[in-house]
Amino acid sequence: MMELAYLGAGVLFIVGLKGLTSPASARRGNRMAALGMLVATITVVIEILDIDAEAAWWIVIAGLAVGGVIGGLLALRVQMTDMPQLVAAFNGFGGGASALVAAAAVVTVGATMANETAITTTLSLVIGTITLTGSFVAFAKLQGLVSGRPIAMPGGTATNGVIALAAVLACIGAVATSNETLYWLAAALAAILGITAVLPIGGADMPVVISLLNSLSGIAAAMAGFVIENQALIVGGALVGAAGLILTIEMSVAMNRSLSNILFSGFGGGPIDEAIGTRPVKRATADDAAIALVYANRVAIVPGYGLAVAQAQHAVRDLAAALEERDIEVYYAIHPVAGRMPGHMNVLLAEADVSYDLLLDLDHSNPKMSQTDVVLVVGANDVINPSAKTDPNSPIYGMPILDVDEATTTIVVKRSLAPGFAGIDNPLFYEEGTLMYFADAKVALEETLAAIERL
Amino acid sequence: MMELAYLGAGVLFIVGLKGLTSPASARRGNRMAALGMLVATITVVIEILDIDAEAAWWIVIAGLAVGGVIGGLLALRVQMTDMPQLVAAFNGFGGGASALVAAAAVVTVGATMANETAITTTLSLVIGTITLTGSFVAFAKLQGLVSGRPIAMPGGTATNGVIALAAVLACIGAVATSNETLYWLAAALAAILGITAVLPIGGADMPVVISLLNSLSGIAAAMAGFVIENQALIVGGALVGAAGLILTIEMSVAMNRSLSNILFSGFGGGPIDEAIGTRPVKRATADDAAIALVYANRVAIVPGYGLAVAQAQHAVRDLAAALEERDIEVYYAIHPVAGRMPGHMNVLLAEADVSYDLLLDLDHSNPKMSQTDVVLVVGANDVINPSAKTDPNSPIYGMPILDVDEATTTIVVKRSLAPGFAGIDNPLFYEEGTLMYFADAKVALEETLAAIERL
Amino acid sequence: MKLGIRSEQSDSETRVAATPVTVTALVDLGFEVDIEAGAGSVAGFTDAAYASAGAHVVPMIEAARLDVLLCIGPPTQAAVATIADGGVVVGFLDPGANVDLIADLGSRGIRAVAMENIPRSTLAQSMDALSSQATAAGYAAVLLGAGELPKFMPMLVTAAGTVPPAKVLVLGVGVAGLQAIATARRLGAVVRAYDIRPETKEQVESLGAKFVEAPTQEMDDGGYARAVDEETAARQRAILGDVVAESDLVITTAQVPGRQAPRLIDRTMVERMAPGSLIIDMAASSGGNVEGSRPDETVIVGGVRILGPRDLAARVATDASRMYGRNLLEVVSRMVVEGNLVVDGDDAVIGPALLGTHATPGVESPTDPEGAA
Amino acid sequence: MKLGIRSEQSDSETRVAATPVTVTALVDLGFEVDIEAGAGSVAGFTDAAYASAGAHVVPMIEAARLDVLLCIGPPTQAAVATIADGGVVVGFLDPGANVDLIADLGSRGIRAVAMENIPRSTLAQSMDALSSQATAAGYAAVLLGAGELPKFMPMLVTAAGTVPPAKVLVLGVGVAGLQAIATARRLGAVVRAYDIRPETKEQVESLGAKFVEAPTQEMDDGGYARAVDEETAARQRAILGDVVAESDLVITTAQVPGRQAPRLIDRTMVERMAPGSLIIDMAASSGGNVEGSRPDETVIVGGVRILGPRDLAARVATDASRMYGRNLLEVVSRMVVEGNLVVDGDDAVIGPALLGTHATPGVESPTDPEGAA
Amino acid sequence: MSDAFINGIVVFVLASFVGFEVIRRVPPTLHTPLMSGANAISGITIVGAIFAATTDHSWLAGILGFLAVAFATINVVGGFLVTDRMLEMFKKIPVKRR
Amino acid sequence: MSDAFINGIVVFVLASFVGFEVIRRVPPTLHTPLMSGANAISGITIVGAIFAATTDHSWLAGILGFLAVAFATINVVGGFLVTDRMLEMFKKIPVKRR
Ligand SMILES: NC(=O)c1ccc[n+]([C@@H]2O[C@H](COP(=O)([O-])OP(=O)(O)OC[C@H]3O[C@@H](n4cnc5c(N)ncnc54)[C@H](OP(=O)(O)O)[C@@H]3O)[C@@H](O)[C@H]2O)c1
Ligand SMILES: NC(=O)c1ccc[n+]([C@@H]2O[C@H](COP(=O)([O-])OP(=O)(O)OC[C@H]3O[C@@H](n4cnc5c(N)ncnc54)[C@H](OP(=O)(O)O)[C@@H]3O)[C@@H](O)[C@H]2O)c1
Ligand SMILES: NC(=O)c1ccc[n+]([C@@H]2O[C@H](COP(=O)([O-])OP(=O)(O)OC[C@H]3O[C@@H](n4cnc5c(N)ncnc54)[C@H](O)[C@@H]3O)[C@@H](O)[C@H]2O)c1
Ligand SMILES: NC(=O)c1ccc[n+]([C@@H]2O[C@H](COP(=O)([O-])OP(=O)(O)OC[C@H]3O[C@@H](n4cnc5c(N)ncnc54)[C@H](O)[C@@H]3O)[C@@H](O)[C@H]2O)c1
Repeated sequence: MMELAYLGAGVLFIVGLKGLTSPASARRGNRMAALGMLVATITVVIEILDIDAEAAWWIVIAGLAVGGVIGGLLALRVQMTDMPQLVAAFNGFGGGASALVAAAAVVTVGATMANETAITTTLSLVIGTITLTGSFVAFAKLQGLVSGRPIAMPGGTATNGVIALAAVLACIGAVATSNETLYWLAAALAAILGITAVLPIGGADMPVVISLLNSLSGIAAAMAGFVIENQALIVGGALVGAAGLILTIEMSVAMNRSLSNILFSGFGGGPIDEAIGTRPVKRATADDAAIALVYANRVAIVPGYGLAVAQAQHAVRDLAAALEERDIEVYYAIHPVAGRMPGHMNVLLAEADVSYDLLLDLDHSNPKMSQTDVVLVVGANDVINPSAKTDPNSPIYGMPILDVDEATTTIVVKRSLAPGFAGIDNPLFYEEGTLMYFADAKVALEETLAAIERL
Repeated sequence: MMELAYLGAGVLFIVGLKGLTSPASARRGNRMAALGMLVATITVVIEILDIDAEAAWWIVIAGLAVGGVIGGLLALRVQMTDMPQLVAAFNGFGGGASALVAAAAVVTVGATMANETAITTTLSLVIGTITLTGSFVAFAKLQGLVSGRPIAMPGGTATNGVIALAAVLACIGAVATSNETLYWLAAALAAILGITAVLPIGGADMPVVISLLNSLSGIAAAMAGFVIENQALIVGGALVGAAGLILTIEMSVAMNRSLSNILFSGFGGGPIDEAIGTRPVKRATADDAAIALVYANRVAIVPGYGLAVAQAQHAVRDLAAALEERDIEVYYAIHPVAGRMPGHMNVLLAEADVSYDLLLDLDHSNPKMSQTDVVLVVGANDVINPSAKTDPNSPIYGMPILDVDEATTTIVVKRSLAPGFAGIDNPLFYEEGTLMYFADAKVALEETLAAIERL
Repeated sequence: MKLGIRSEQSDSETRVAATPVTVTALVDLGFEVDIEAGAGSVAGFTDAAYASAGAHVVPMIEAARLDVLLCIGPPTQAAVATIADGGVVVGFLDPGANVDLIADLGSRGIRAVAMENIPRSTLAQSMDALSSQATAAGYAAVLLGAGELPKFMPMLVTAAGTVPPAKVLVLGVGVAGLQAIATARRLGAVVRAYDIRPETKEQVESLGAKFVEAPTQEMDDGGYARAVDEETAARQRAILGDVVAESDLVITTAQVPGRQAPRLIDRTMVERMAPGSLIIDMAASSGGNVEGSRPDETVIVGGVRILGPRDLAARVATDASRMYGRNLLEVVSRMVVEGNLVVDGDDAVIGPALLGTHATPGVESPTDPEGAA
Repeated sequence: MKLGIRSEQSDSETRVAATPVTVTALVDLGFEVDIEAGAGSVAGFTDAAYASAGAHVVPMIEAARLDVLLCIGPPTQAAVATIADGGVVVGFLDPGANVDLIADLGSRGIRAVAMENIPRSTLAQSMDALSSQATAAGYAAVLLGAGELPKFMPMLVTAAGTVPPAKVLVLGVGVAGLQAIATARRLGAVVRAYDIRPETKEQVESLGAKFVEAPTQEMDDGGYARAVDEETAARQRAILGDVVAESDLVITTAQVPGRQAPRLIDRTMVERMAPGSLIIDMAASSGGNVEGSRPDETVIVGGVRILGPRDLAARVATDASRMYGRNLLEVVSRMVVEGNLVVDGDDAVIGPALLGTHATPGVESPTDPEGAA
Repeated sequence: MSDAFINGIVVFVLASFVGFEVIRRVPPTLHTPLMSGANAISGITIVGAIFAATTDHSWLAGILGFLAVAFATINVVGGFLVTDRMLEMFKKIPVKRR
Repeated sequence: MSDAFINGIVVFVLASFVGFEVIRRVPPTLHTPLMSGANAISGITIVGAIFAATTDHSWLAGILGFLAVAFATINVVGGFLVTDRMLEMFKKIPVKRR
């Protein structure tokens, strides 16, 4: 019957994980998975209830207490912005635990294991160890303990290849000879590999790496499941292994990178931000824009010449309609000189049948900006350039602008960081609350709409 | 190692089933599943190779030969239009096979079975039998051997409830007492239930019923797997059981019906067709329209007054753009008196920025109709009414119309079968090649676009 | 068979009853076509074009020559003279106002087909010249109004301030009214409209304009509006008053067949409008929808200009002629049976339009003396 | 400080240099505002409105009374007389054509701010009256053209045949040209356009129109077009010839500052157009883009009418006045420092527009004798 | 409960999850082929049928076994073939967006 | 190979399929919480750790066991908590279309 309890835990993991894939159910999903974990833990405790060694009990209790307190404190104390590295650290502990389970098996029954068990033990040990060290390097990079920039390894990928090969040989040896030392050698090589494989990867790519390591820690857990012949571990581990892999691939797709490119090319400059010109900007994808818009209460659309060039008037109207259907207030903030002729935006938006009531000119839109959650700038540039207010040397100093920086988030859709009519750079693009969505305006709006419909 | 071969078969089933969910991979998917079946069959043959009873061998060979020939002939000979009933029949055979496996177990080891095996045996027997009889009733209805109209049962749902209850009691008895007769009683009741449950359901709803019976036959197979302790059956059976259930629900959603409504309300008139007024029409959903459009090479859009009323000009443009992106030729066929004023369609389509080049008047569009795959009629009625050509008594006799019936498929979007300006019925709606999509034009076009993007 | 088109060019008339395209079709039908020189000049159709379409371009059509005369307005004495006895004349004949003319034609055995009496049935749509010319008139009314209005029609947000959109009100939503709504909407104005027939609400909204919720009542069997009793009219004016007052441009098109046009706007309503505003009363010549409007004149009341243009369709002479010519062509085609002219008083379309035979349907037309031209 | 607006109403001038809204703002700036009775009547602004905005409505402004005179065109003798010595006049002064006037003003110490010389910089956009009036003119040109054209602008599929859309060609895609394109597109015409400056291609396309691929060349530093050598001009005409020939309506707006307007269409090109077509030459008064065009006259060449309207902006008097009044208000505001009138020749915006001080920038304006009004 | 039985349950549950997850948003035109293909897969009971036909050698079991094998084979062979025929029409693959 | 091992493989394969199928088209904002939640699930190795800590009573195994339990617990407790915190922001549920 214990097995059925474990199965129940596995089902809760599956349902929980599924819940985590959609905003509406994510929190519930996480809690269901946690419940599954509780079920599994209670079950194992019941299973070992009949063990008489009191020392063993104290070890378990101490482990639970120490781990619980540390994990709990870390989780509750950490700043929102530091969460990614914390996840990395937790992941390292998980991988470490699986490696330790395997190590304990080596220590106790290492010499007598059946071949198949020896294989899974080695896999658990090695994969768990890679996860452990790799995750902590990722943690160190994100936390700033190690430079976020890619750190070139002497010999590069080749060195890692050699280490990996050596580890594989040690594993084969361990399985074949049941020699304990070879197990430890394999573990040591794995530890090094974890470090050397992650160090050359840039900080910006760390989330993808952590996701991959997460998948590995799942596999390690599944292997540990084979070692102790427990299906909860196999189910949970395999689940995370597979889901983590898919997630990793999705994340690299979202960054427009291939996974191998991320892992083996030492890319990715500063943490999170990515530089196009000399200064870093925050980039956004259609999905980022979609999430930001859908969770807003009030959205301002700022059209500019780029909207006209892209002939995106119908696309912008469709996007606005989709937001309005979701009870989000949308208005258009029309700058007096947006475009290239007086009334340029009007003629386009009238063509798209946007109601006049939604068109606010400068005097009416600026007071609303600070109560606006998201400003979606579509191919405008000069008319939202804050240097008109702040830089007396700017050629546009003194021109009234739309104060989009007063809104919570500004998403700017344009194809590049190229300047507009006035030929000057726009400091807004580099500001904290600004997301740059580099694409043709029509394409970007259509893709954002598609992403919204997908949510 | 046999188990791993079965696992391989299971994996092929999974991958094959996944392939079947998308047009591009469906055929490959089906073939992979068939390969899985081959793997499983070869494996079982290898497993029993060491059996020495020659008679048993002949039984197997005879069974395979007879079944293969019958199944093959039926599958290859049947008319495209008769396929649904054939699937029903095949499904019945599958369910029957599972029931027979269980029956064989009852005959041979019935008295000595462990409780758990007894339960699964009963389930396999009963569910398999329901599938068998239910499927053949469905077959008979679709084939016209029995009337497609709902056949009311004396006592209705209540009768079925009583039979079901009796079957359950017989099952419990069988498990509890291991009395062979009770097994056969349960089977007999199940056979009756299969008939009485399906008879009251209308022909139009048969596809949903067959899908549900398909799900049941999967469960029966899985139960049979428990009986003979074979994981290939459990995997394959459970897979089909679950997938079939989801599919059943999807199908009822696509019909805008709830499953329970279909099963328990005796709805659904003639086969496939559904009547709104007195005469039957073929209904289409957004997904049907999407598939038809996406697989076309040339599409004509015929706008009418309903497009104007729904203010669907932007939606139609967006839909056309999505088709053009897929290299489908789209043109608009504008009837001289479409709408309620001269040029009514022009003003709307100009607002939506539809290029004038795509607007063909009567003289230019009619010659193209016969080379057009799909005509999408959006809120037009009188201007496509063939009685203007065929019925000298019609008030519109003599008015030139758009010959949309010359195209392969015509999809008409309007809210109901209500007449247009001229106040007369439109025979086109009841024609063979016409699909009626009942909805507000704007809603329908938007949903069709969404369905296209999903494909 | 001989068919002729005279030049009807005048200050207000710029159209022509046939275009080179319809002439070609008429020739194909078997007609010998005479057209007076310069007949299409203002509408943009040259004599050369007519000639190469197969017409004889003549300085003046000879007397008593024609089997068929196509015209726009009622024919003059001179024009009638060109028709042979027993011939046919087709055009807007305004029979109510031209009793003498009709009698004269009748006395000479000339059959008169009045385009305004062609039924508005589905079948006859291609011959419905009232509709085709009302289309042109509705369009022209808005262009006239927008040109005269000292304001922009669309909204413009500019560095020199925001220009608000013009408010346009269309009263009477028949063919002309609908076209006026569509045209004003194209120009970016905020358009409201009203008609007494309830089904026009949906039609107005189908053009993206707003319907003014004043009283409506069902139409007569012919699909035309009925006259309104005084109480309803008063309620109408009460509700319309406020809407008129805040409009920049008002275009009225309301007509009730065979009666005076309904009075929709009275002087006090006009006086509530802002100076500089504009009213175009398309019904001015049939009594006027607006108090004080006069046909073809501009009346100024408290800074508000009231225009009463006639012949608005003539402002888009080329396309109006194309459509009218096409209408006439369809009518004439219907009267040609196997190369002979047959004016059938029983015909569902021609019958009702045939003057003088209303009471005596079925008068067989004397067979045409000449064969195919 | 005293500021005045005279009535400049004439047959062709319907605008006014201030609106009730700008008068209120001027009063708030500290001006005592005089306005002549009836100054805004044609533009739709009543004397009563001005009065309640805080202006003194006077029959005629007294002589030598004003510190600031706001005008549209160059002031007449009588107008100049109303300005006190050392005062300021702001308006389109056309300095090139009014050397005597400028000298006269200078002799009386009156500072003249020419609106046409306000720089076209980003900063000065709200004072850019050339742009605001060109916007109005471009819009009015299309309405004039559409009203005069005997054809429909949009395409219409009707029971009386399909009406094809009008083909419109816009030559010169500055502010007026862009607005013309937008307006013609709104009406449903098929629009093509051409300008010598290469960046206009994108702008034309951003309005949904087609760019005609004739030769382009880079502009001068001020963002204006440069004159074109004869070889280029010939190539231009060769390519444009075909496009012009098939157009129903051609609107030309090409200007080169300080020079004759470029000749884009010659007589042979006009002759290739279909009779009934129309050309509106918005550059007629500065030499004309079209051979044979004459300011404010209609010239007919082979059935093609060539119009050379001046003062097109005055056709939308209300909104043109609103925008122009707003431009003037912004200029005047810039000259008011702490309640005093300060005409700063060094100012980036006012400086270049201040006549007579170009060569001697930095001339300190004599401090205004009067305090805040 | 026997280990094999419990294992069976685990496998059953997991396979059901796979079945649930694999089917999502199927275009309606594929409903019938999908149903038909899934139906053919449920013919996996052929493995059970062959077992049933061979494990016991009684006369009754023989008949039941023969029928079971024949039925299952009809389902398998007919099912996959007919599905394949239905799917012949899906030859053109729609151009994916961008 | 032992039955248990083979069963393990079957379960592993099926669970992997579930994992692959469950994750499809996740909005990017959920990438981090999902990763974090999945990571917490991989802490299931806590079950193994408890076994490891209790099956053998050697000194070395004890230390390894303790560490394993502690590590796994950190992963489990911290992982679920931090995920929950991240997800606090998803409170408003978008109105679904029609
Ligand atoms: N309204 C008037 O009357 C008038 C007249 C003349 C001049 N101006 C001047 O024009 C400017 C107007 O400001 P604005 O903010 O509207 O325009 P802007 O400052 O010129 O910026 C337009 C931006 O749109 C982007 N863009 C161009 N094509 C695009 C496409 N297909 N998709 C997405 N983005 C595209 C460009 O960036 P990428 O290249 O990176 O995409 C560009 O930076 C002002 O400086 C104003 O003074 C106005
Ligand atoms: N063009 C002209 O100048 C003119 C002038 C006057 C009269 N007419 C006459 O008007 C008719 C025009 O033909 P037509 O085919 O364009 O129109 P129609 O025959 O009047 O049919 C329009 C159809 O649109 C449907 N509809 C209405 N609202 C809709 C919505 N929101 N969404 C979807 N469908 C909607 C209606 O069916 P449901 O109610 O079932 O949705 C109706 O049957 C002709 O009979 C013509 O003679 C034309
Ligand atoms: N069968 C067809 O295909 C076809 C073709 C063209 C027109 N028609 C129909 O013919 C009818 C008349 O069209 P028309 O343009 O010649 O009309 P019209 O010129 O006779 O009248 C114009 C409009 O004025 C309205 N009106 C009359 N009295 C009014 C009042 N007191 N207040 C407000 N509005 C008032 C009428 O309802 C009408 O819409 C319409 O119903 C039209 O749909 C039918
Ligand atoms: N900075 C600003 O915000 C701002 C504001 C308004 C205008 N402007 C710019 O000022 C410039 C002038 O605008 P404008 O409307 O006053 O121009 P304009 O009236 O001087 O000339 C009209 C157009 O004619 C064109 N042209 C001249 N010679 C030509 C030839 N041979 N063939 C074809 N076209 C010819 C010019 O390129 C110009 O576009 C434009 O570049 C405009 O963008 C800038």
